Amino acid sequence: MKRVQREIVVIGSGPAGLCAAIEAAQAGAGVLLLDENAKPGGQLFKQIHKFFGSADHRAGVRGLDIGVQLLKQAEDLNIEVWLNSEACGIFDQNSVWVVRDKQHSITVEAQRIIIATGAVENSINFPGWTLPGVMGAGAAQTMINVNRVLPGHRVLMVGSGNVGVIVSYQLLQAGAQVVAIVEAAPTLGGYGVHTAKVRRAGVPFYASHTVKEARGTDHVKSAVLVNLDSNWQPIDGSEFEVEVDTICIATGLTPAVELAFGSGCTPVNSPALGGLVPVHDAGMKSSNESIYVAGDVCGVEEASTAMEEGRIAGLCAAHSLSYLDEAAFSRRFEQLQHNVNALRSGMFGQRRREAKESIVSSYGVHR
Amino acid sequence: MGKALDVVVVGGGIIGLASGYFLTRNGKRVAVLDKGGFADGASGACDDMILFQSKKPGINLELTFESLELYKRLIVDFDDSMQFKNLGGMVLIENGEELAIMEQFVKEQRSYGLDVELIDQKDARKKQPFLSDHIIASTYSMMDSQIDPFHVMRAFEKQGSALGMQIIRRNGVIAIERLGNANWKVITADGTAYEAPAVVNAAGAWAPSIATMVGAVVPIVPKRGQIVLSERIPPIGETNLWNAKYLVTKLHKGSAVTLSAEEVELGLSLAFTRSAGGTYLMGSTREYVGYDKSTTIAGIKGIINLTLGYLPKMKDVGIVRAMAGLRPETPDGKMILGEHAGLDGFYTAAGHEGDGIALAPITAKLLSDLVCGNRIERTLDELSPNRFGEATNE
Amino acid sequence: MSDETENRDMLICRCEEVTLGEILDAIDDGFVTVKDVKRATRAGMGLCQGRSCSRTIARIISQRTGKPLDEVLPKSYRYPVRPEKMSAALSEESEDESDS
Amino acid sequence: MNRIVDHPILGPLADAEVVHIIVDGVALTARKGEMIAAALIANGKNTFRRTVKRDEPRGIYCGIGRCTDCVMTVNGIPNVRTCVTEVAEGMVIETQLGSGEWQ
Repeated sequence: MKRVQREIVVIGSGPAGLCAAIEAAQAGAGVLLLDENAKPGGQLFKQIHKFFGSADHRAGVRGLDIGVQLLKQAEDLNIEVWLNSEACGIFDQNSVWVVRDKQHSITVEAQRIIIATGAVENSINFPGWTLPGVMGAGAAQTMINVNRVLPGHRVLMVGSGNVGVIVSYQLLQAGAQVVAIVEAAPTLGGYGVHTAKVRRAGVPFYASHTVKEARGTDHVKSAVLVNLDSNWQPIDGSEFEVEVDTICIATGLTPAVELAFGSGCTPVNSPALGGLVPVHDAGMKSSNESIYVAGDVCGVEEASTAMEEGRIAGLCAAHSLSYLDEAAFSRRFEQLQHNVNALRSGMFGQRRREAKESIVSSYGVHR
Repeated sequence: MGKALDVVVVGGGIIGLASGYFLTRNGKRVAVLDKGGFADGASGACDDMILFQSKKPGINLELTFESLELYKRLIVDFDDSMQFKNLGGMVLIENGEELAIMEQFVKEQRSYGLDVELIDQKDARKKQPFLSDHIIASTYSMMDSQIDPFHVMRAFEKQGSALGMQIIRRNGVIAIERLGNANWKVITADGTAYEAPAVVNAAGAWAPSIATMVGAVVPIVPKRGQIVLSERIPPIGETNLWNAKYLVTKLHKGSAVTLSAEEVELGLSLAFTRSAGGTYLMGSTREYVGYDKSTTIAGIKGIINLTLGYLPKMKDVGIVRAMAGLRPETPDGKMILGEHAGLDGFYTAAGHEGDGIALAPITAKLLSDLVCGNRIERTLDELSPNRFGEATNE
Repeated sequence: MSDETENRDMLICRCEEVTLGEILDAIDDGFVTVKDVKRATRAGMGLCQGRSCSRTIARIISQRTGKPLDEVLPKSYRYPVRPEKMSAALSEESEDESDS
Repeated sequence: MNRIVDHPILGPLADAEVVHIIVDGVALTARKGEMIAAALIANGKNTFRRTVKRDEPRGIYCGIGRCTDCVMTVNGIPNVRTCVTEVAEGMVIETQLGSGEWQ
């Protein structure tokens, strides 16, 4: 197979991958950015809502606009980008098997690899969950915001976390009707600002509810919802049916860890961050000297934290190839650490910050 | 430590579970210990074959006949087909030299009772429409069969447990001591000890390290085999396929048939077999890399290159996975089965190289007869662990 | 997740169509990790190689046996991470297509 | 039609070159550059395949090329992930039955 050499290969051009590539290129390193999709940007181009947080986290700017800005930065730095390129495996710690356009294979020998492969949606199971019309909330979001196609007209949203309420609002914007949002927990999950928008649009929320069954022969026709008691067991007789043609499942994300673990990066279980993640140090280096990780792959958080982790990984990967003198590196490293810590504030943020701190502090043990 | 035991079987792959089942059926109280999960060793990283055609006439071929008969009886006893199938096998011949050597080999096999014949290109293509044009002829035998290793192991486990067999997983053996009362004491990682008059070393590629715990020598070397799995597709032709090239270079050291550099370096030969799940297992390599079970780009590419050479139409079929297993190889290509001299009650049943699935039932039956002191018609000297003389760990 | 015992016929592994009942039986037979359950039932051996069902299976095992999740995971992580056509795995990229 | 012709944030749908595809023998139109799954859903087709064991209908599920539930037979080749494969002029797309037909 054809072999080429690169200094730093970034796998995944979502918020983490894009920022890692930009940061590494700014430090002077040669960067190759890979993405299996036809367009870069990953989830950014699905996030048409406004981000919020501190100003330098581009609060008030929509995800897709951030994506456009980052792509421009990447072009200005003439970072080499291979789209429609799937990284199928990492062999002998640094050889990346890439299949381009699903037709050609090429091995890229990288001195450093930054894995930024994001996360995948969780499933919940109920009779009929495999019917056409039942899909991940992310799938529906991709359909409406990227492909400009409505997956259905009467939608049941399962899960009231940020993804559930944001995608519900975007479904409304796209012209669909959101019949209800069910949440198994007694309290709703998402940030108040998103929940309020959806409530104002007249969408009913059903806390302590879940889907008992989806009905339909070739496609979803209706969903039977059921009330859950205090220890999450269905209450007989509380079932009621809603006419829907689409059921979106928004019950959390799991880090997409196959590339990292397939190449031997040590796993650690971190429930607050979505399950098994590759162990890493504060500089986002995995248990493997030449492999860095950033973004949802090493802990499900938000696009903004993914961007900061991407920058840290890009900076440290470049520095490990002796780019940037010590002073410039540590000044930038401190600043990025500050940024990412600032993002992990508030009730949800605190739990994630503690989870990250325990991973980083256990880094020595796991090596 | 649980109730008293008669036999401790070290190793929970297909050989260990089969041995445990046969011993339990013969009334022995048995515990099977495995350091890993279910089928973590070679038994979970191999194809399904009960293969006759690759075997030189001799004890391996004879034992395969007997093993096939045992499987058929077990299928009735267990009322479980274990996905047994009899699709037959073809060894593909590419040139005149191979044909000459295979003609001789087929004659020998037939004299040994194997129902195998040579068929021409037209018949070969009828049985396998995906064949490349350059295949000039093939062998064909309806004897070659297959059974799903996972079903077999699950059946031995279920049936054995029903008769009282214990299975302890994820708890490796760290030491084996000889007690005053001539029992063996097997100590595991979590500190539990299992005591019994007999210990069976069925640890496959790891059998040497178990043997050294009692000062015995088992000259088994791990030989890595990489396998590439296709997506599930409808059946491609009737039979499973192998290439004659590799076999010929084994049979005739000086033959004019030559292997490519890649084939030599990776020990590449074609094995194209359909799994119980409807996927095709494509292999395989033969690499001496110690206990490293990772796959390599060279291995995966080599296997795909080789397969497309024989079956060009497979180019549009997707691969979903590559895996590797460690074949336990012995110096003379025969398993090690028997009691070690000077170590009463310490047996080894390992070293099946690529034939562990095929030979599991007959190995287990003979091992069980040995431990129980039952009469065995055939002589097992050829398989004895003591056949290697004062083998030293060179 | 509705009550487990009642939905034995519900699918858990979408690719290989393995039901909750088959998975629960395997767990009760002593197959108590995601890899064990995969080998005993084929759940996770399909086209997506367990991406859709491994997490659910881990949760079912954990609920059924009381084992913590990290004892039940990880699944096995083998390459390629996407199904690739055999022709794609082989065909070299020609000189001109890729740059330096 | 399920196309979002106008959108409060994304604005009007830009016109795109039309691509003709044949789906189970029926000629349909799609937009150049869009994914097969999007084109089919836009044309009101949600069942992409029927499963091997239970012959049950399946359509899009993860939408990002990972769960492989949306596979169909495209130009005679089964198991093509339609949510991450772009349409092309004259593409022949068939609902896949079981593990598909291999000529």
